[in-house]
Amino acid sequence: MKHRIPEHEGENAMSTEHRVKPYGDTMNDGRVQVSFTLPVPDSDRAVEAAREIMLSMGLADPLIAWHEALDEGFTFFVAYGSHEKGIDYSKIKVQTVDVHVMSMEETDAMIRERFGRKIKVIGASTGTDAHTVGIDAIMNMKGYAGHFGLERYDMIETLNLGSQVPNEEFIREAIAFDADVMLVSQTVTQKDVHIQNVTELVELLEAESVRERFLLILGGPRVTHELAKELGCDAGFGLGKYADDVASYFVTELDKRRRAERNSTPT
Amino acid sequence: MKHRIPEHEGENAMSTEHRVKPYGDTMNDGRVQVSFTLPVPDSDRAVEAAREIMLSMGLADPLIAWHEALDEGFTFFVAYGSHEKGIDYSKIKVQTVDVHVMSMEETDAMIRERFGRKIKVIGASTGTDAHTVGIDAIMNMKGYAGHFGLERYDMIETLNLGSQVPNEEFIREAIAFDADVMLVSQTVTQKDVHIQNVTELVELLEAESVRERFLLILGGPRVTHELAKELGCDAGFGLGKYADDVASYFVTELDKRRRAERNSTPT
Amino acid sequence: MAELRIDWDKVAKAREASSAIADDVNDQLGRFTTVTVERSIARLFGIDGVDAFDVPLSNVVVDHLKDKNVLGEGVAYWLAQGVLTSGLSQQELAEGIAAGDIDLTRLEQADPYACSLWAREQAEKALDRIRNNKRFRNDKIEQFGERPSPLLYAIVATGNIYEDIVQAKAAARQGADVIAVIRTTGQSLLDYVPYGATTEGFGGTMATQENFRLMRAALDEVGDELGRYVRLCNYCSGLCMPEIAVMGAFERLDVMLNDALYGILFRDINMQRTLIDQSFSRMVNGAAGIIINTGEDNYLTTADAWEAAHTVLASQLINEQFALRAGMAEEQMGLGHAFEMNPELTNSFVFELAQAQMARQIFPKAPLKYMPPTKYMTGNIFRGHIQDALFNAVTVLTDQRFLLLGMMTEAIHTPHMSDRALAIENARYIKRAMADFSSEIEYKEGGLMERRADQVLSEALEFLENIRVDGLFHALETGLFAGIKRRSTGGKGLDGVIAKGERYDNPFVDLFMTEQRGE
Amino acid sequence: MAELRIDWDKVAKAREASSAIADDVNDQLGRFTTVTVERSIARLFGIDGVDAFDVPLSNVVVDHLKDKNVLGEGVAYWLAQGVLTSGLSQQELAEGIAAGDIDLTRLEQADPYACSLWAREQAEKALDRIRNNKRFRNDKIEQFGERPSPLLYAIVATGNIYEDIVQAKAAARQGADVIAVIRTTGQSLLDYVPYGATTEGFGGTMATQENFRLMRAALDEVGDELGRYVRLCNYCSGLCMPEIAVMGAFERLDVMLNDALYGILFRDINMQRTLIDQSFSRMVNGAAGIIINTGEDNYLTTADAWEAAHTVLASQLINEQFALRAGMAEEQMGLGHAFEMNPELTNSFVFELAQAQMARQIFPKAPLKYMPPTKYMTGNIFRGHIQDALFNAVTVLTDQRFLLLGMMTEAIHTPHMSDRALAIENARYIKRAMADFSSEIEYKEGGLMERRADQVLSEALEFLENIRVDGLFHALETGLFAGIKRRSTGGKGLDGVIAKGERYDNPFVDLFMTEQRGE
Ligand code: B12
Ligand code: B12
Ligand SMILES: Cc1ncc(COP(=O)(O)O)c(C=O)c1O
Ligand SMILES: Cc1ncc(COP(=O)(O)O)c(C=O)c1O
Repeated sequence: MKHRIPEHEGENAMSTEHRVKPYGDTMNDGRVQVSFTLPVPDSDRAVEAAREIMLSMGLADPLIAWHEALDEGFTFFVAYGSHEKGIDYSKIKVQTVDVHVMSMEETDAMIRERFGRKIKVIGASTGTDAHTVGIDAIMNMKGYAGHFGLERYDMIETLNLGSQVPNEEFIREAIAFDADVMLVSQTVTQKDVHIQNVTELVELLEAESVRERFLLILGGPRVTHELAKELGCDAGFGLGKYADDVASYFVTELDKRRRAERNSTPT
Repeated sequence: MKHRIPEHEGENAMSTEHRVKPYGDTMNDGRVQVSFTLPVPDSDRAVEAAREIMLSMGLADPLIAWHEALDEGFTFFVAYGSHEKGIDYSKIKVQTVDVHVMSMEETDAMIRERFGRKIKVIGASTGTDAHTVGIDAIMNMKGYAGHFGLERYDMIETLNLGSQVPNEEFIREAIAFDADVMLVSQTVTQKDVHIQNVTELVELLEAESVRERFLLILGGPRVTHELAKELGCDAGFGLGKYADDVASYFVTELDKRRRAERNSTPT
Repeated sequence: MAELRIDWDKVAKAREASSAIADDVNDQLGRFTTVTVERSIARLFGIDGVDAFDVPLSNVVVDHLKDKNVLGEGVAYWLAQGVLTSGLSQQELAEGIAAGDIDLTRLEQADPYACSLWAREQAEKALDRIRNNKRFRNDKIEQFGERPSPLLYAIVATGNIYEDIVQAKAAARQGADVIAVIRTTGQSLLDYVPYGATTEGFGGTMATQENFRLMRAALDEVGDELGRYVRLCNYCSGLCMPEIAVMGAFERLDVMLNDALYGILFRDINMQRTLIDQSFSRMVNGAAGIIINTGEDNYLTTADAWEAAHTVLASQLINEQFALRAGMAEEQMGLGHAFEMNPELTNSFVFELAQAQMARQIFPKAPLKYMPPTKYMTGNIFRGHIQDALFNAVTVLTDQRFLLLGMMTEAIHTPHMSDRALAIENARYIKRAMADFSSEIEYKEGGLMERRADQVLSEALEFLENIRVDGLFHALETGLFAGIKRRSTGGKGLDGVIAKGERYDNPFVDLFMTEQRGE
Repeated sequence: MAELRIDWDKVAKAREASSAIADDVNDQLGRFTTVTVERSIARLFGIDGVDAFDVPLSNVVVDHLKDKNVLGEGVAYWLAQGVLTSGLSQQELAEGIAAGDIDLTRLEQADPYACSLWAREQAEKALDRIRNNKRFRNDKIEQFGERPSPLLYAIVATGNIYEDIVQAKAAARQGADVIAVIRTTGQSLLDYVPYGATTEGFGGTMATQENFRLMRAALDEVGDELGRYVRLCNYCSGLCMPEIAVMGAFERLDVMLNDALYGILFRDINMQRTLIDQSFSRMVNGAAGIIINTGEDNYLTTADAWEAAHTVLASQLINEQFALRAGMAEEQMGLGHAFEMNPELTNSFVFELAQAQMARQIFPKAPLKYMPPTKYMTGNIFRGHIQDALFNAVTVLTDQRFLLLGMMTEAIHTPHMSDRALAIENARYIKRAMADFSSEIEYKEGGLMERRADQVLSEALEFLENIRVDGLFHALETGLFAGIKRRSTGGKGLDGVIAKGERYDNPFVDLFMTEQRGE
């Protein structure tokens, strides 16, 4: 059934419009499953309100498959509807860290060759965040999911400050360690605490005029490259990214900067 | 926390705008859970496409919590987002069968008093539909979920034709039985087969000029009163409706028609 | 596997009663054939295609003979006459009849003995074709290795064979072992089998030979890719039961829904018609190495699973006896049962486990088919997913052969691709997590479970002994199964039941019975 | 309930080692008190409120004494001096200190014996207040009847106490038996307890006495409506462990997270500090009839559940010994453990069952708290719901007391109202469906399950015997628990550890120890 799968499914943007709709059991049926709670009592009127919510999302033929009182004034719904408009897949552009991912050996070799010294990387789970598994996954010797951590790289020197590190302390330690790269991990995102946290870090770095001294890299389960850039970091890594991804990125980027600097230095 | 629950939660429409948003764990956070499949290969681009789908539904802060290949060219997503707009609850009007639901005894008494004869009800699961549990729930002696069926009513005479009854046959039998009420049950809705089926039934009734002779009532798990009216029936009953609901409706409605007729007959 | 103590005496008695019931039916119906049995013979003889009005040529031939009132001698006899007399092939004859050029009854000149030799020879060819399929299947299974129990059985039901194929391949890649193409509503009441690839069905897809072929090819392709043999299932049921068996034998289906009573009860097909049809269809399925799946689960969609559990067991025993009489090996009897108790019931899991375990032990060689919850599924897909998980747990604990995947959207729509993927994931997780659980436990002697199993068994025995007294027809007439009453001369298709004539000959009966014994 | 055969000899030896470990710690730390223990005493004496900078008056008093370098004699002594000498109430004294008007050390005139009599008398009053709460709870439970196991334990975590109340009441109505108000990130590292109702927290809500009171009132209200007593839980953990115990005793909390090692390992709180604090906090909890919940589940969020299972058991045994030394009854020791094995593991369910059953039998009287899967939960909420269902099944089969409800959205966000409702529904369904399952089965002698349990037990024994040799401090320094190394003089809060002076007096120790024995 190859011919029914949208063509041009490659990763590159393309010029002709190519609409993609959700798929239930037939191409372009647009079926989407939705569940939500409304703060109104369970009743015919609540069901109608749920239908309206579906319609307001552009979901045609809304079917309220289930409704149930969660409490006096709250009703839970399970619904299905059809996203008839779809989106233009040809227009989708992804902001990803665009770098060739190298093996540990390749990265070490590149550092040896291009820098002739160890790259220094400092990491922490900052603010009130006490989750360390993520930053450990990146930094610890044993790594995660079969990807060795940065500690195991011959040409990388690391310092992992652990969790709940205040931003001020993190910056102080980074300067003391003379780090090339700062790794920040953020897991708790409730009430956007991670955004506040990272914004504060960037502001502090700028206030102390040391922002340019470091590559600042953010990571965590809810982090995207796009978000990290928005917050003023150099790059962001989310779920499914490991030490090799981030090492490849920072070595390549540091090298780029090194060369740019050399070129701009008057000969 | 009564004050945080929207006021005017009664069933009556009201004049002032009153926006209601989905509720996750905080009033007006708008949180909605969504899942869908896109017919594109699992990739960063697919995830971005999923985000766009969320945004196109008016869901802010889309979070793609899960993505997984279902097959080469199909990716499944679980996502959360915020329906920030909400809907105006004061505008919600429900098309429901608006009738006082009576007990079996009350209904029987009303028939005795107003009609002085038994009401005749014929029912069937029509077309290719072989589901009988729904129509049986309404008609059979024992009823369903603690609500007795029409057979048990002293003043109702029933004829249940069972399932897979062709529309022609159903009409023929209704005329022969001299029914007051026709009950149609439709369960299979794939490819809108129930819509085709009921539309055909109404057209046939009209073609034979007998549409006005019967109260035509539609029922089934995916039936709403609104849909039934659209299709040209007099009323529609869905999940959670039982013999007492439908009996109360048709007795009240037949009585109304009887009186209207009497009034329009020249004295 | 942990086992229950069962009163084997009661089991033996229940089997005895069932045996008597089946004998009685076969005695009464042995004198008849049906239009679809005859059409199957035509199909086995290689008659294929449709006429200008899309009527299958097998129908054309059989209707022709029926119109002439000579169908009682059987299609085999008349085609032999035609071929031997005219020198045309049977296909050419059929086309001639369709065109109105040929009247078979006018060609009756050959010696009946020659006819039967010819028929036998043609039958051998058909058997060869079927054997090739069987061999191909066995080779593939040997090559890739047999799949462990439970086989994950996924349904596709888009109504469009091409869309079905997309879904089926995805399901296979996700881990499904068996793909069942659900049949469109209403096909079971057609007295012919539609022709060609189809794309419009409601709640399922037409069962046509071309659709079988397309899906078979797709599954072979994906099976080779995955290094396992993916089984294909369809519905050998309704007014064309034996014809579908033939189509399945020709297109190498592996599993067929096929029940002795289902059509009578749930499709109001005449009981004589169905009971004759099931017998021949099972000979075909048996010879083709196809596993049948019976439909006892259906009782529990209308009746209550607690109250009516014994009717499931009784029906399994009756199905077993009919299958045995059609020559079928126990290893091909995928008797059905279902997880349909009200989830509000205290100990529902414990009782389901008891019943499933009982079935497993009473039919130790049968590749039982266990059906997921449907009746108590609701629009609450999250709860539904858990109901399915408990069903999966019982399946794994009691070592059922076919695990029909429960869908969390059961009460909403025919499965979306993602519903199926999540269902497969559910089953695989439970299977892995509980891999050796049942060999880690023993069931308490005289506990709730054993008492429940014994209760069901005792009630089934009593039920069967009652049926034995007045016969199965009477039982069906008085509504003993699923509370549904059917008259023995009522229902659809009685006019397709034909008394056999003197020269009646069905060469496949002997052939397939022997073939099955040879297995 | 089906049981495993367990080598009770090993259990006895492991208990012996744990006992020696706890004795050794208590010997070393008996000479010290801490700032928060002293603040608890101030609170027990009725000191309440905050100063102009929102600093709690208990902190003001203790800091005052610490600044003067006389905290070693204890708050009880100094307040007695103040009251007896000045004639002011202790609250007035505290306010005076806050205002800078009073210097307690200048008031040292009363006879130490009179001081201790006064302190004793004040302590009795506090105990009366606590007893009233205990009585109220017992009466309610008697009135409504005790809830059957497992208690469904739901968390609320909105960050806003008022929103928490909405969620908590909804959860109670849906069937939750215990409501735990998750604490905001970071509060455990504050060396004071914030004051008043709060509406801003991240991942949880501030633990304040007013928040306790608000939630308690809400749960009493909904409990009366429902005809059952709804329990309230919070975190007696972090730098203010004993103060929170006092707040809980005053506001009638029923359950408190309280672990001897958690703060050391997971919050880098100094080990001496935490070990002193846990001792007094447990006396308070014990006297108040509060069930503690220990935090062994946390080990498995970083370490592997298969590899590190023995550290859970070892930690439970150590927690048990510390609790015993604080006078606590086994019936109040809600030792923790968790369902955290990789769902990809074959027989994960079987092994989880073995471990949970083992814990149940080794601590037969303890109301064990069983934690749901968290580590292997993903954004696939459908699969997550099934993981939680298997967890619920193990909980029911092994008769755990507290079933901490697993949320299908565990990997995504703190629970939505509907997540919790679905989780409760999941647990209730499994509980109903499997009600008597565990009394219907027996576990195989020498099977996978018994071998697994024995392996964990043996490893725990060896582990504890190793710790016994060099002491608990050394074990923590070398990273034996959760692979985390802590220096005995490192971490937060060491400066709050104070050597007791000659006249040091804590009148509550005797009182609470006696009260607990009286139970
Ligand atoms: C383990 C865990 C804990 C452990 C943490 C132990 C420890 N030492 O880390 C304990 C039990 C202590 C804990 C406590 C809490 N937790 Co917690 N916890 C989890 C849990 C179960 C798993 C997280 C995890 O380890 N994932 C595995 C790692 C490998 O994944 P990861 O962090 O995403 O890292 C990967 C990538 O993101 C990336 N990455 C991560 N960081 C970085 C950094 C850089 C530079 C780069 C390049 C890449 C990178 O690389 C990694 C490998 O691919 C999750 C639920 C879940 N299943 O996800 C909840 C969860 C994260 N916790 C949560 C909460 C709320 C808490 C508490 C605040 C609850 C409370 N009030 O008590 C507390 C307090 C913690 C605090 N003050 O911050 C919430 C967060 C909700 C939200 N979105 O805001 C979650 C989602 C649970 C929930 N549903 O409520 N938790
Ligand atoms: C039982 C059942 C069967 C039984 C039916 C037995 C029988 N005698 O009815 C059997 C096994 C035969 C069956 C077969 C099929 N089924 Co079926 N079946 C179900 C099942 C499990 C339950 C339906 C039911 O009985 N509900 C209980 C009754 C009481 O509810 P109800 O019908 O909604 O009735 C209530 C109200 O709607 C209302 N009502 C109903 N009718 C009327 C009429 C009037 C006038 C009024 C006033 C009220 C009223 O009152 C009732 C009480 O409140 C559902 C799944 C599910 N859990 O819902 C699938 C389901 C309905 N079946 C389905 C399908 C596709 C089929 C098949 C077509 C599959 C196939 N291709 O083989 C076949 C063929 C049937 C055919 N030709 O139509 C689909 C329909 C999908 C869709 N939306 O199109 C479902 C949803 C399953 C699925 N997910 O695929 N099925
Ligand atoms: C044995 C059997 N045949 C057939 C069917 C399908 O029904 P239909 O008659 O609509 O093809 C079923 C349904 O589950 C069944 O169990
Ligand atoms: C014993 C114990 N205390 C406290 C907590 C909460 O952590 P925090 O220190 O952030 O309050 C936990 C977490 O699960 C715990 O198990």
